[in-house]
Amino acid sequence: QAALFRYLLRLGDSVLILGQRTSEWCGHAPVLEEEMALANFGLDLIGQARMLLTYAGALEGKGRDEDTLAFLRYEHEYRNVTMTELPNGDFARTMVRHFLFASWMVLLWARLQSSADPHLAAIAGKAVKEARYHQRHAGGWIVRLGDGTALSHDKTEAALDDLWPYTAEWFEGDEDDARLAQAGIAPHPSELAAPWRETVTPTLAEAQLRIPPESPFRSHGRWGRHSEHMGHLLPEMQYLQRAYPGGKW
Amino acid sequence: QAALFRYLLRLGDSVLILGQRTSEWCGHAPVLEEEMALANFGLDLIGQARMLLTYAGALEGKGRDEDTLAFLRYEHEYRNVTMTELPNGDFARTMVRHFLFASWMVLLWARLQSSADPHLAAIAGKAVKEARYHQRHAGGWIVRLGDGTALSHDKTEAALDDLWPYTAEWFEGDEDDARLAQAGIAPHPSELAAPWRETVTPTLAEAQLRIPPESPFRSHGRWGRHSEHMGHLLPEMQYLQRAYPGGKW
Amino acid sequence: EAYQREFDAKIDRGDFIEPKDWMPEGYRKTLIRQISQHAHSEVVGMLPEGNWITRAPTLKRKAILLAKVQDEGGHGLYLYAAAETLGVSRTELIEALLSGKAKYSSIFNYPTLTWADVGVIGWLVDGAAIMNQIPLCKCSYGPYARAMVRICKEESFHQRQGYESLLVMMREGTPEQKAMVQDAVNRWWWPALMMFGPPDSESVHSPQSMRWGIKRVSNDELRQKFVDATVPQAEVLGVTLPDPHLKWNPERGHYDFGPINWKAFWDVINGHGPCNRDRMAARRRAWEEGAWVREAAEAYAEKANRRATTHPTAA
Amino acid sequence: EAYQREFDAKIDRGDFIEPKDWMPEGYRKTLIRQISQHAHSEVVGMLPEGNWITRAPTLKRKAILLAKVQDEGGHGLYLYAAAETLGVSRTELIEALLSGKAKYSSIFNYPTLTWADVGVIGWLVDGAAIMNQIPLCKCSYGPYARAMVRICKEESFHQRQGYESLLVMMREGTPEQKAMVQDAVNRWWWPALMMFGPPDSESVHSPQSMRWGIKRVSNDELRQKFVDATVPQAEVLGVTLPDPHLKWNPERGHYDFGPINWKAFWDVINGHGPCNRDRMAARRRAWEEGAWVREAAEAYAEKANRRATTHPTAA
Repeated sequence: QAALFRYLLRLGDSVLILGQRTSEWCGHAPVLEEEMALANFGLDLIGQARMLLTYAGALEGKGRDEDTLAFLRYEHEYRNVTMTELPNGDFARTMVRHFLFASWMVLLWARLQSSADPHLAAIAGKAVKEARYHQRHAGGWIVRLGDGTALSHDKTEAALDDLWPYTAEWFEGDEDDARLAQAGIAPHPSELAAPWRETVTPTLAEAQLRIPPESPFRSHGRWGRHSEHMGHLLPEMQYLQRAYPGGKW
Repeated sequence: QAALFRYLLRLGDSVLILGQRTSEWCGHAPVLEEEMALANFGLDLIGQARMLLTYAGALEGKGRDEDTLAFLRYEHEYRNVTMTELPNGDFARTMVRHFLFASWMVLLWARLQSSADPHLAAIAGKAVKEARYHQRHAGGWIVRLGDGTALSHDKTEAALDDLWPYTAEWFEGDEDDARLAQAGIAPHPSELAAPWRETVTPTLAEAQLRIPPESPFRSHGRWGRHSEHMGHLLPEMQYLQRAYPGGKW
Repeated sequence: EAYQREFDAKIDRGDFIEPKDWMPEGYRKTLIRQISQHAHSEVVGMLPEGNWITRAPTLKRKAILLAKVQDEGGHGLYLYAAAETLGVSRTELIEALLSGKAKYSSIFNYPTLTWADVGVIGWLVDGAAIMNQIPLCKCSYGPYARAMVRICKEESFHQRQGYESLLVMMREGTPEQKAMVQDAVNRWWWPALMMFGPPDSESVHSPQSMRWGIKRVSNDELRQKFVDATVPQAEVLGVTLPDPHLKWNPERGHYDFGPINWKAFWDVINGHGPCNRDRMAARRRAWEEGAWVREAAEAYAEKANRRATTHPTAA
Repeated sequence: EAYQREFDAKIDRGDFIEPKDWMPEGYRKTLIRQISQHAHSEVVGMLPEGNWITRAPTLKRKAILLAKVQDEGGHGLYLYAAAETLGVSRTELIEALLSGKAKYSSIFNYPTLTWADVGVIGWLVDGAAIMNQIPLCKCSYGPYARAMVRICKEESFHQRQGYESLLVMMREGTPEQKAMVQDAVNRWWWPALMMFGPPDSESVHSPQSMRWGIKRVSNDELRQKFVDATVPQAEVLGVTLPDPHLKWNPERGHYDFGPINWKAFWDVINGHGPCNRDRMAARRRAWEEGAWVREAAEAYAEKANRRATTHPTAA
């Protein structure tokens, strides 16, 4: 199904790009324990990307494997949600992003565990545990930072203000989503909007953070229309594959 | 002459890479007049790069033009002096770099105006005027910042400490330099060491800046052994050429 | 009073109002708003284009783009200077921009996603800007009109270079390059049409601006002129403009075109476009991170001043 | 006194000294220096490798590298914990590193210029580190020895993965890839040999460290073992080690190798290597920019503590 292929790209590219951003923290974290936590997040996300993109390539049946898909597409062919490609910013911004994203993925993976597509369900079974850990770890930091010092609070509130508008994209559906929902392969994205809101609200409240108001802003990464940030991320990620075509690694 | 080809790359790559770094300032300068000054520097440097690389490609006689050379070599084939590839840092660092580099280039271009190679001499005739302007403009800023506020002084002193060790590379010579000096094509780099020191010292003194002590540190960009910074600059610069092979622009 | 009559007479005669002339407060304020908004646009406009300098695909294109943003900086300087003749400082104007009070052309709230966007901006955005600006060369306020003459000349050059780069890609480029150009056109066409502002029926400032000789031609008229000029250019390029309703109307003698999504227009004006927050954040960061530089320059100037007054023979 | 005799006896018997045991001040200080230096090396060592994660050429390699730096972080944690058993805090140790008082393995002052450097670091640098560390598994200080056992196991895995990535490039790769590997070997070989420290004749700390059971094998012995083990590996890979004097000596039963440039070694130790300043600047920046995070965590912990004591039934 072309719709499932695009859906796998949406998930696979999202975790790929977020994994890529996360790995930029290496060597720059505030404490050694967080160096390891962030490397661990990156490893989990890249692992999920590998499973999803490998499956997507197999489904497409044109001989593209995980690396052909990860490294050799043009920007408009990536379907990651825009939030994943934004620069890391500071530690608060990084943790806010991981918390919001992982909270969504926990719900999504949990639903996908009962996908009519057994392969996707199997991937979900693995990924949901990892997403839960990310949500817990990042959520712990949100609270510490939101309810820490005035400075950490301000940084975390600013991060939430900046990132929140990018979440609306996650819960919109198109024809693909209607078809996949009908086939029992994936839940319609809109079904997760309220549960996600319920999931994140207590932690944000505990962190003394104000939930930003709704906004007409919409990002469109999952349809291949990205932000200006994607165009700087991809050259670095793709460079060796493009500079050494046919290379074996 | 292979030595002249390598020499043209040393000059051409240096101005290319410095032009590339300078153009990163676009949209981020402290005042509008400096936006324009930095864009102007970038334009001059890229213009010099075009002349030098075009000549180098013609001399090599293998069909490589300015763009093949600028965009399709591997890192170890670039011969820019290492200082040019370092990140811009803050405005002080940027201006210190431009001052130190332009002061060297003024002396070098002035000597190259009487090169036995008429093409190189012609390029030098154009470039020396531009380098003088860069030296003057950047020198003005060094003084303003070095003798401005305590904060600006500290930033400028720190920049000078960081960048100074990278200048030693400029005045070392190898077999190529010996041959080119003998042929009257280019001065031996070591001949410019003392004049350069004399040129920069008054401005640095007026700026209340302490000249850093000599150090055993040596950079080796002109021999193709760069810093870790080059590996991040090139993917961005080369991306479109590598991602759209055969493209016409 | 007498001043007002003289002012009105100048406008009616088509004479310029100069900085030293008396002018109604509303006229002065409107011009400050419009000129500074124009200046802010030049400055903010350096961001979407500056985004591609480091990735320009050839040295020639890199140089062209550097020259373009340098020109835009110069335009900003002329315009801030023109605004300053009306009794406001550049710092005040910049602070109004950074606080969100002052606006800039909404077209710069869209992202440049591919290299083709750079050429399309030259073709369509500079094209629309020129169409907006040519009438301003006859604007009643002298400094603004003269700035517009210089700016239009340079911007025509930029528009041709942008168009030329698209022509190269469409005529000699690979299929991927052609697709890139078409995709950029698809994304920039409607925002370019919105550059002429809301329909005349809804345009708040227009009537008074017309009376004052600041605005000479209506939004809809300029928009129509732009469409009429651009459709043939698109045909030469071989790109399709993303409007199924676009069609030559022999009775009107103009191209008919489809409805503009005004809700999207107002969303972007009101801060919810793709890049509004990023643009403002970038400008604020540049200004704040540059504070120590400006302070140093001031401190140095004071020191130099004091030295000059205490040691008048020193350099 | 009696404590000293008991201590010496333990050393001679090959028993472990544990945190609760008495130990000479010199022994304690030497171990703090050595263990913390080892910890700092793991942390600083994440920089040259971390430099290539975003540019790893395949997802598998990206994952392997992420896992490697994660392990290195873990090694740092074990080692800081081992050092803390000797009565020093991690913060003190980090501040010693950032002030320049404490050292880290000088091998990390070299830049990773190509992807092949990553594999060569695994092969040669981890290889040399393992050779240095295996004897430390029998170090007299228990916590250090036990940390070494865990670290050696993981580092052996890393070394194999690094070597394997080079094997793929040399056996299946393009000519450009093979050249990349050879170039990386040319740059890392001599620095790897320097990882064993100065020649025995010039090694300041060694005699006392041997007496204390901290050091078990001499620098030159370990260096020779490393060369002997590595030359055949290079032959399998098909790379040339950049030493024209490298040659099997049947009389000695070892490989002869050329003179090491000890001036270059000391220059790097003394801060003048290619990356010394950059490495320290990166670590300082990370620490300083993370201060507000650590302060927030402390502030939150205090608040949570107060809440727990005032409302013992609250969560």
